[in-house]
Amino acid sequence: MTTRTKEIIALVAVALFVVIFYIRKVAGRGAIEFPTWLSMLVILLILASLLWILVLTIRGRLIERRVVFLYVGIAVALPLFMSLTQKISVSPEVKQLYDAIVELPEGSKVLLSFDYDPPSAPELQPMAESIIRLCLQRDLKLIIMGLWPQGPQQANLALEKVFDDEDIAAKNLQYGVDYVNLGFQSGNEFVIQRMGGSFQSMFQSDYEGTRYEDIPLVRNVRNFSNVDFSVNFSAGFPGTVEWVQIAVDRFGLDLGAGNTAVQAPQMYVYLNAGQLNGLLGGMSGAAEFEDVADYRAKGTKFMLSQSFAHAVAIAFILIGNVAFFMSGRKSRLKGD
Amino acid sequence: MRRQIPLLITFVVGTLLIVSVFIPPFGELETTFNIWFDIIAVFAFFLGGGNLLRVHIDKLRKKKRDWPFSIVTIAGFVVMLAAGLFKINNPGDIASAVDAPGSLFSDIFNSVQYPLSATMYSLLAFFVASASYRAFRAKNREATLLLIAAFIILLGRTPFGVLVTSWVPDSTSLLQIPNMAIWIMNAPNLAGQRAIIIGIGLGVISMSLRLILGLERSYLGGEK
Amino acid sequence: MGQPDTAPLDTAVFADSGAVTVAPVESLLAEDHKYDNGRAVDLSWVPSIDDQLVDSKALGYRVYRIVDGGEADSLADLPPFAAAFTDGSVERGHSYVYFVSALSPSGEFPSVHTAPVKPEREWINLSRGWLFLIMLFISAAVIFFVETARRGKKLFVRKIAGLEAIDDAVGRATEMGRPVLFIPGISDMDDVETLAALTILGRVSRTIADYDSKIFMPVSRSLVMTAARETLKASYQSAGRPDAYSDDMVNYVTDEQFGYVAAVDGLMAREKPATVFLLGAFFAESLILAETGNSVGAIQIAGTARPAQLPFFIAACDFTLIGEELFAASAYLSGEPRMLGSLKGQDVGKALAMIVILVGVVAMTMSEAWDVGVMENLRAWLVRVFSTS
Amino acid sequence: MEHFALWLGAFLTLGILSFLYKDNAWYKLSEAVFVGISAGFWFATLFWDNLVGKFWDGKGEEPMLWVGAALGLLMLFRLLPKVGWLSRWPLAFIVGATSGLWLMNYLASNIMSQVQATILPVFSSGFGAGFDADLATIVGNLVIFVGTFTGLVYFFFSKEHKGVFGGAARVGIFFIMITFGASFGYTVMSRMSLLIGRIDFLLGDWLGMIG
Repeated sequence: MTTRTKEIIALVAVALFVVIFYIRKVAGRGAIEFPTWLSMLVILLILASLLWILVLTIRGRLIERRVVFLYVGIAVALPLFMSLTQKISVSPEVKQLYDAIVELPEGSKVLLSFDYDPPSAPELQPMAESIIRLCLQRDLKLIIMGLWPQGPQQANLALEKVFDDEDIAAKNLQYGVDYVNLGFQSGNEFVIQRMGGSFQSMFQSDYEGTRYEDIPLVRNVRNFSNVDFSVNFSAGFPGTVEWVQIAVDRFGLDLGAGNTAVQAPQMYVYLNAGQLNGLLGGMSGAAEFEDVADYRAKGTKFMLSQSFAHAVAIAFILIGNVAFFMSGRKSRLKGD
Repeated sequence: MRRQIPLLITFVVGTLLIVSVFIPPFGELETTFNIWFDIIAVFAFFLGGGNLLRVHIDKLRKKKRDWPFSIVTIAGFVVMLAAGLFKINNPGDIASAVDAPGSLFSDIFNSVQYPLSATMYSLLAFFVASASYRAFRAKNREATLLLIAAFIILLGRTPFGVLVTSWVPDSTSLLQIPNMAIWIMNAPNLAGQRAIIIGIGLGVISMSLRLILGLERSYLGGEK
Repeated sequence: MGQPDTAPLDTAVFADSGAVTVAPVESLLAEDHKYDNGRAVDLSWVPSIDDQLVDSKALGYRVYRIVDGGEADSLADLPPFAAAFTDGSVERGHSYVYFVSALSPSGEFPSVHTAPVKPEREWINLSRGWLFLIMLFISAAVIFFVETARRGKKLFVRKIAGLEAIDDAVGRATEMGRPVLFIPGISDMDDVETLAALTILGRVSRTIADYDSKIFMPVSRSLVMTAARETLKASYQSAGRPDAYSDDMVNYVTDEQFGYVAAVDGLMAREKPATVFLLGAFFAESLILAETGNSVGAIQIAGTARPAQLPFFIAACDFTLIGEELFAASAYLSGEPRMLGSLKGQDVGKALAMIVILVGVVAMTMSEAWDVGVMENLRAWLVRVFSTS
Repeated sequence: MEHFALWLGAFLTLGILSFLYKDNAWYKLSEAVFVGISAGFWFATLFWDNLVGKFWDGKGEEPMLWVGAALGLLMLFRLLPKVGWLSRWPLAFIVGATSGLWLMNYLASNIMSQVQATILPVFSSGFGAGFDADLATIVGNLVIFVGTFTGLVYFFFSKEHKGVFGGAARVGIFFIMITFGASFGYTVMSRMSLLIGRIDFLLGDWLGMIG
């Protein structure tokens, strides 16, 4: 069989898979959930194939990168069908952020800056949702903005989601009075700089086009000194670093942050120096926050799949190294 | 002259911005200059966007390799540009935000650009695994330290780590992996970060001075 | 710590027990904020004596402002124990009067009004004196060594492995007849890392022009495209081969981070460059680019000042410039004495940082552990000198 | 319309994923769509936010904005061979502004703040003196001090890494490696989350297999 034929067969198989399951969905059938025995079997199979990869690698053959890719795809996808529970331990920086929020008096103004775009949403969206939920539950006022063009849109998605909750919906919160979305402003860190003088100079109107001075919630908010706390959801530049360097260092803003896991390690410097008041890092930060706020949502749901993915990454490092030592450190492994 | 004036501009602007930190009435220079930058960047896009179109039209005309895809790129660019500049289908009128919900612009963004962007980003998961398998080897002492730290953090931030060492008594709780992970983040990691960050700060100062003083001037092009 | 502590303002329980009177704040003082452009007024006061840790009657404070004798406007609500506030929304040429109300469940208890304050502009920010001196010191060190080198004194700079490898890497591309790919990060010209990348491009492209290798450079910002073209043109001219230069070497792709990555990945797979430079500001795309480059068998030299991306470059690239080395690279590569001098100046800054850390740590340890007064003063002084606010 | 958007999203998602197998026509198509659409997206966004929002709407109040616009126009002089060199002025301006701005920002945030934060006590008498930090804090402080100090030694350019100095530099690089390891460990988690998001889209939103 030529490669070409194999490729065509694979493509047809994928197409068939899609058609079958799409029809199933259209027919109104719900989600698939594995029974426990199947979950166990899948876990066993994944472990067994890891062992097989280990053996192959020790024999001096690096498996092809495409096999690694396929393996990762499977290990991430299958756990989404399982339902096992797991224990979560809450890190101090997560608790710190939670405490900072719950210690705010009712009616305090919280500034939320959405500095990320959809690609980072799997990590940051669950955080944003639980922080918004917590703030609204505690009757804090939300001022939302974004330094990334698509940030405010993400904020609206999160708000929609939170408003689906009965207890939040029951509060009958009013736009412009209890929360406001000022929208995106380009200019990166310099937006923060100018907000130090006046919010209005950067946001003449909100996302919906209402003039700043006509919005009851922010009418009297001149600059950072009128904000009680702020949280920045950040996926890179401009983000937490700029908020710390300008808003915290120059204007004394009280800032907590939600970061992608990749960014979070850099923030410990600021956390440690007291420039940051609390930090959520990555999906586990989100899950921990959900745990401490006692509201299980998306972050917790994805944790199992994520744990699997981590196990796989760890396993690959281990396999690589075991093979490296067993085959003698000097003979270098070849492969693509 | 053609080189002197730009060098002078760089020198004056750079010095002004440094001095503005110490002179309150100049404090807003930074803001002004940043707005100027944003405006210049838009004008520059006429060059960039024009170049993009030129390259693909050229490909099309000369029927270079993969030329049919150039049609797609040009079409995508023109459609998105039109949707954005003329605010096609935007609720309200020309005064609404360019990406207002319901507009063609935001629809294309959500159904085309977003999935593409998110998927490209997610390729990282695969590459992390292949790099883990192939490249993260304890080849020497440095690499071994890197690996050990990575391992502890990885374990410590996941439920495994909690399970593995949950038997360790609380009196020596630092030996529990999650606590070890936190300690690594807060102590050795912090130290390494600080050294790097301070170094970067000095590197930036020195390079900025070279630029401001005109020692480094390659970006200004040749004499002609 | 399951349940959150109830925040003071939530305690509506007092409302049942009839009117609650709270003493107003005392010694309210409003002063022009020092060293600004006349944009802020500082308030300070002694909290109400009824503002207590246990059984407090005060719920917090509300700051009011009267502009030019008009109506009183509420500015901000502050939590209990607040004793200061900075009004950052004033303008020169107006006069401001303030008062602060202590809040109780049954109402507000205003203080006396302050004397009118007129915010003033200062021309020099004396509070940043130390910042100025440190800036001056480091800059002077850099300039001093640049001058020393210019006058012909030989200065030693240690070898940096990643930079030593550049010639070979470019040479390899020539031998294999395959192109060099140069990615200057994905930030615009307002990021110093991009500037660093372009200064390095200036040196590397000299080598490329000398070897007659092919270079292509997809970029994600229009301004970077323009600057990179100028840089390349200059290099080809100074290498004496201006005709070999063409604008087509540098092309703008898209500003979108991953759109750009998608295009560069495709290019790598199709053109199979022999050498890849990844220098500048990189974010999440670092590993996607580096792994793809690795899979097509390119020699890769990477460098960035983003600590989070460095481990990926170290794993997937042959040489990696770490943080400061990225900014030092162009000076190092130029081999010009003046440029090398600037690296020496940087080292003076490093020495300063190290000395301050050492002295500070000793002082703090002695004052904390053995209560040595002098040391405490020394520590406090150092902390003040190095504070940025 | 919603079905169409879903299928389009899935089609493009799979197109990008197919690159993992190898470069192919499906990927090239997705890439071409991506580049065209996103370039248009950014130009339209910059046009409205910067050119209209910042310049056109603000020029009345702040006449200085005209200088920015003039610099921008000079940029376009590149298209005219005779006066193309004028386009170096805006470049020179940008380089000057970026250098000056970041010089001060990095000095304050990267150097001064970090040096100040490293002034920590590394020993406790343990008795009296009002100092009751536990051993872990003290050890942590010591590690931070040694790591930062030796890390800086590593970056020294003026001295060969030999002898005591070389030893210190080596300790420094150890700390830097631990930092990289920590970043890596943290990052792996993040990267996997992204893939989970995409798989959730394909198997959940599109095919309805997961809830």
